[in-house]
Amino acid sequence: MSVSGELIAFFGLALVAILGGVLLITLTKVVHMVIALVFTFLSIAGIYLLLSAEFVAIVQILIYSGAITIVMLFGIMLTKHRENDEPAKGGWQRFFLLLAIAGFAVAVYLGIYNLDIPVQPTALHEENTKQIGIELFSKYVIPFEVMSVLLLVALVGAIVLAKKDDEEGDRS
Amino acid sequence: MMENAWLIPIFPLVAFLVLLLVGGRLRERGAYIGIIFTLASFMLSLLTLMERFSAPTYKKTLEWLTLGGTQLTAGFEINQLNALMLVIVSLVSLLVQIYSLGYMKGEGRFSTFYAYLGFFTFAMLGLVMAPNLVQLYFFWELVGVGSFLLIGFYFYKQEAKAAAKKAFIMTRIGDVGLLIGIILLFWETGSFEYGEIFQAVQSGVISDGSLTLIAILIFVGAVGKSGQFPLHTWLPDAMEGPTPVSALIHAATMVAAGVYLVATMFPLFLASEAAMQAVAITGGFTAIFAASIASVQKDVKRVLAYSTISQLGFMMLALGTAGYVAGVFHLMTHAFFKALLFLAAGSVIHAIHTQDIERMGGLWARLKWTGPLFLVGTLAISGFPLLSGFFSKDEILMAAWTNGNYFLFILAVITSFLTAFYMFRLFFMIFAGESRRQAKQVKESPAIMLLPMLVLGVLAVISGYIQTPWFGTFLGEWLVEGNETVLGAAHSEGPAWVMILAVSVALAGILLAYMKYARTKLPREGLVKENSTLYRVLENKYYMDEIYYFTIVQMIKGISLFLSYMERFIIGGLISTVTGSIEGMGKIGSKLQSGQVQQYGMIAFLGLAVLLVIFALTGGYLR
Amino acid sequence: MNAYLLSLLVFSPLLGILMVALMPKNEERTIKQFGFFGTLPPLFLSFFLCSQHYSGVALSSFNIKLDWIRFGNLEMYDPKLFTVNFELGLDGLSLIFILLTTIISSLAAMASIYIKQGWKGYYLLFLILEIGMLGVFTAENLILFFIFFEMTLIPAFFLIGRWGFLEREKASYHFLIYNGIGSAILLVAILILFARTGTTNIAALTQMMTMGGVSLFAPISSSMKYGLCLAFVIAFAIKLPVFPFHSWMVRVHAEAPPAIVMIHAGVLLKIGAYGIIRFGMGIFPEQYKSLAFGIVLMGVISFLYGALLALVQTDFKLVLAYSSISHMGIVMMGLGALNEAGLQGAIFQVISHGLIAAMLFFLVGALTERSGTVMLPKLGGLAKSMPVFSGFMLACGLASLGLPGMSGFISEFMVFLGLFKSQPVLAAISVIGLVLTAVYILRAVMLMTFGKNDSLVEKEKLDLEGWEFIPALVLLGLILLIGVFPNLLGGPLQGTIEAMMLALGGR
Amino acid sequence: MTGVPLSAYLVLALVLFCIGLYGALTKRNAVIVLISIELMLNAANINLVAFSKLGVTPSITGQVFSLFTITIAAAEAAVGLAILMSLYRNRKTVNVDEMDIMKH
Repeated sequence: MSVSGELIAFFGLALVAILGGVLLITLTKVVHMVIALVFTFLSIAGIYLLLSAEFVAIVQILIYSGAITIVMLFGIMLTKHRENDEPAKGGWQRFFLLLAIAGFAVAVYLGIYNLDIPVQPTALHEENTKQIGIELFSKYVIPFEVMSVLLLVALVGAIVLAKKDDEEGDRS
Repeated sequence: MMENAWLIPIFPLVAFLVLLLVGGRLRERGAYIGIIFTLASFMLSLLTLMERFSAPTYKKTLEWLTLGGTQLTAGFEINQLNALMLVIVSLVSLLVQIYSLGYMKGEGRFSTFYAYLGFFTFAMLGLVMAPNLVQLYFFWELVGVGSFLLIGFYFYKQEAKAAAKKAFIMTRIGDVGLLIGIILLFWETGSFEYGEIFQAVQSGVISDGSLTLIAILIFVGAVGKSGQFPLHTWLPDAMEGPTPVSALIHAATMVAAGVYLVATMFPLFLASEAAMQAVAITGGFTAIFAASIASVQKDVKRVLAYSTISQLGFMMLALGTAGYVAGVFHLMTHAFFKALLFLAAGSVIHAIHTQDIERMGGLWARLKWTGPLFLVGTLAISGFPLLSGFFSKDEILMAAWTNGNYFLFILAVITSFLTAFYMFRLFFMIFAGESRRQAKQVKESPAIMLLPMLVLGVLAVISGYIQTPWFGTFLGEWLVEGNETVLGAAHSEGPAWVMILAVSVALAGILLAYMKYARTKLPREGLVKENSTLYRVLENKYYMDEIYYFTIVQMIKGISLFLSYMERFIIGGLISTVTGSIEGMGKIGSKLQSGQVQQYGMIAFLGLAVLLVIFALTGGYLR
Repeated sequence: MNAYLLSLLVFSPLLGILMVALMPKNEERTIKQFGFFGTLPPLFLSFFLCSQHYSGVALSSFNIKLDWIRFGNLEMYDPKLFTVNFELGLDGLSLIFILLTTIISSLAAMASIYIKQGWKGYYLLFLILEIGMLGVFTAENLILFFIFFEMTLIPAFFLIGRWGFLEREKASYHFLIYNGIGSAILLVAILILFARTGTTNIAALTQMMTMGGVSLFAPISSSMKYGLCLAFVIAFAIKLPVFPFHSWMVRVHAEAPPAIVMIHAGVLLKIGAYGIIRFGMGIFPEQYKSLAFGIVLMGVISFLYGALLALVQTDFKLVLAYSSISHMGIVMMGLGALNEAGLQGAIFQVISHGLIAAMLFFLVGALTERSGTVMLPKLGGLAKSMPVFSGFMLACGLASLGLPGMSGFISEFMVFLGLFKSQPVLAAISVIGLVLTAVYILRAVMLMTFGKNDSLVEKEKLDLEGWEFIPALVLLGLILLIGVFPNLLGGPLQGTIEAMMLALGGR
Repeated sequence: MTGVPLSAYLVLALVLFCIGLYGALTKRNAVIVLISIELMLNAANINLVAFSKLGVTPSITGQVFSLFTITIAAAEAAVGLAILMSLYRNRKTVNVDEMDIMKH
């Protein structure tokens, strides 16, 4: 396999993404962890670009790197934390979990390894956003609407949950 | 008349039901209902018997129970033996009921008593008329219940309660044997009908072994009902019932049912040499065994009870030595004189309110009617010449002699000696000698009691004359008519000295008793010392009750207790182990519920991973 | 009309349920009346069915079949495949059991007058229980049978647990656990059959199994048939119950309210026998035949074991409980005899014991109401203070020990007749039980009624009175009727028995 | 055309998924747990998008679905954080180990 630009880009992005993940696990300060994950999200957006999904890549950057990360940072700031968050789980439990994850990874990898699908030329990159729009508002219009309801529910729910319980506060 | 013979048992049944329903209101008048219905049944039986003399056997059956391809029937049959038994049973029942009018005076549960008597009479008559073995067994057990009710009539007395229970259970043991016998016979012959069974037996379908087994099993039933050794112990205890009951049940009817059964099944027994031997030996042994006990008992009714056992043994002996006629003949005469003796004993007890013969004596002068009647009965049972017992006993001895069974013959002779001895011992102790109580209080029983005794007394004298070596053997000829080949000769011919021997033995017994108890020439303790081992053994009835108690009863109790402990500890423990372990598992499971979401997730994921790995390694279902 | 008669019968207690449910809960008298009247429609309907049968109407004309549940989409092979229909049916055997159910239910509803509290719930559950029982005996397929079977368990559980004596809760849990295990086994067997054959109709299954076990999908191997047959027999043996599985029933008898024990001993236990006949014997005749020895052995052990234990009990209810075990042993013996006499005897014994046990427990209820105890050492001499009661008690005891003229004799006689043909050795061993039965029944009854009366203070009105005569007389009358004219009961059974015998391969 | 093979994307997704899983199951801070879950969702999204281009029948559907997933993830993050805030107000902690009032 000759080294193409696409391959180099993929490896670079993958490396950054995995690195971000590993940092998430290993860093000790909570804020650092979230920041590390921003890199992962960004590089995943890059991966989407490689897969000719421009619109998804943009959404990824907007929602994950932007919205969710910020929300998480707010969450961290609004709560009190011990400076160093080290896992409290016992060694055995962690060992078993690692073993299980390794087993899971190997099992899935075996499945991936055997996968061999011939690459077909696609037209996904041509007017990607338009294609998505057409699909979304024709074929998937009902899920789309349901999704909007879901968002509304989540919005209302989040507000209700996070609202300060005045009466309870008064009583106590 | 014979078509209507089915009414004979129905009458007492109606009496029973009527008394049960309205008896409480009738009180003493209830007795008349019982007597009237029994009288009707007696008249009808008498007419039936008359008609049977000329007419052939009558049989009528209806379908009763369908069992696959087999139809079991119910119905009735009037043959010679049945007709005779019907008259004996209904007559004795009638007399006993009349007698009870006097004897039971003052008893609060008068109507209940007559209801029970009616039920018993119904069952016994039904038993006698049964044309097949199932029906016979049906009534056989009902007779047992009737006797159970009557023995336990004084339900508040502990002894009566125990006696009733014992009577029922001991006879039940015999009944079970009979039941097995009947069932096996059914599978061998395919029928419960007498006629078909006898045909099958004679055609030799059944192997010798099973024939003997069946005959012996049926005989076990007879042993239970007739109080033969070793199931005899209930009979003396049953004397706890009212005395008229003893006269009815333990003299004339129920105990005779066993003999009747063997007589009915006689062709079956004849076909098996071993079974006949068993019958004869059991009978002979019981006869002498019970007679020996009777010689030392002190309760008047117990003496009579053992005497009954002994006499029934005699009948069995007769049947076992092929003396069909002799057995049935003695059954009849015994019914009369033993009923007489019981009623007379009841009259004595009624007069002086004790049953202990050592506290009696000198009553001859006070009881002007009872005394002679008792004497008649005593003479008859002892085999005193020219009374009924003489002829029938003679017939039995003849039968034993002609059958060639000399050992049994000697046994029978000794028993007749003992019979004469203990009966006269009883007689003399009651009536002779000094009066041991204030004689003025002793009053003769009322006429209503004496009348039945009188009737029985007459019968005890004359009933022997229908079958004598001198005036013809009418009974025997009639009984075996049409069945000569099976039932044997109408009369057993034997050497004349047999009769002389029997008479002299009886007289010797009487004489000995006279010497010892009336004249007191011989010391009363002459033969057997009061406190010698033999005496004690006899007085305690060979310790049979104790032996049963300490072996069988205790064993069963032991097993039951053992099992109930097993139930409680082993099975109960097993169950609590199971429930306990399930509960424990639940507790462990609830410990796992730590509330740690991550732990749950980890465990769930572990499971998934294990599944996946296995899946990957084995290749899964699709490969 | 005929087609819906059976459904009407089964669900007719709903009328009573509705009436009771609409009553306010403290109207004791009215609730009791309505509860009793609720049992009357099924009673009259069953009488009507019976009269129809005797006037010559074929019982199968009452069968009903409605589409109900369909699994999968297999019409192309066979439209009947994997469907569960709502089908009720009737034959001689079920007719007899239905009569038993309706009669005993009505009498037990009458005897429930002794219930002291919670009448509304009691009668509601009671009537639901009756629906369940009627359904069990008419269900034509296994799934429906199972549903009705479970429908009997739950009301019975509450009835025992709420209205029983001191240790009622423990007893009801035992009841539930054992019966739950039984029905779990049953369910597994039913589902295996359904999955393998695609049908649960009893008639279809019977035909399929006896004609060589051909099915569309997976042929059932012979060892699997053995397993299924064994599962059915064990599931119902727990219900019956026989020796190793009996301990729950002892508790229930001792702790449940007497009116419920009337139902329980009178009808519920009989489902076990019915199930063995219908499913064990009916569907798997070949396999059943080879299990027969074990079944007889179980029966003999129960018969003797129950009798021996009844001998030493001091609580009259426990005597009756062990006596039930003993009598159910006779049923097993008859079922294992594999001939007409044995089978017919077993069915007779089921009916006869149903009546006798119901009557005995009715009397127990009446006595408990008066004396507050049925402990034998505390009783005695009842014949003096309660002569009529004692008379019934004695009659019933005698019926229970198999006195001729009563129903118990016919059944015992036939069972032993059958058993001596097929298993003479076991039969010979088991006859000891006949004597033991007499011993323990007389012991118990005489301890109560005979002897001196030093326990009960003589009150004015101790004896049975008024309505209490109705259950006692009806039951005693039926016991005597069957005992004297057994063909009344034997008649409707002939068809069923012949069919069974044919399947079992001759007599 | 020699592009990056499908399996490379899948392996990347697998690795990220495993990291997210590990984080979700071991971290004590509830915020990090939530973020780890987001990572897992992202890994799934990579698969969706990768199959939409390199699958057996390439189509835009995969991308559409990844959009749905992102929406759900966003909603989940919002609600999750709201719960966290509420919990924090009541118990003054965001430590997952201490959130065990539902045990037994």
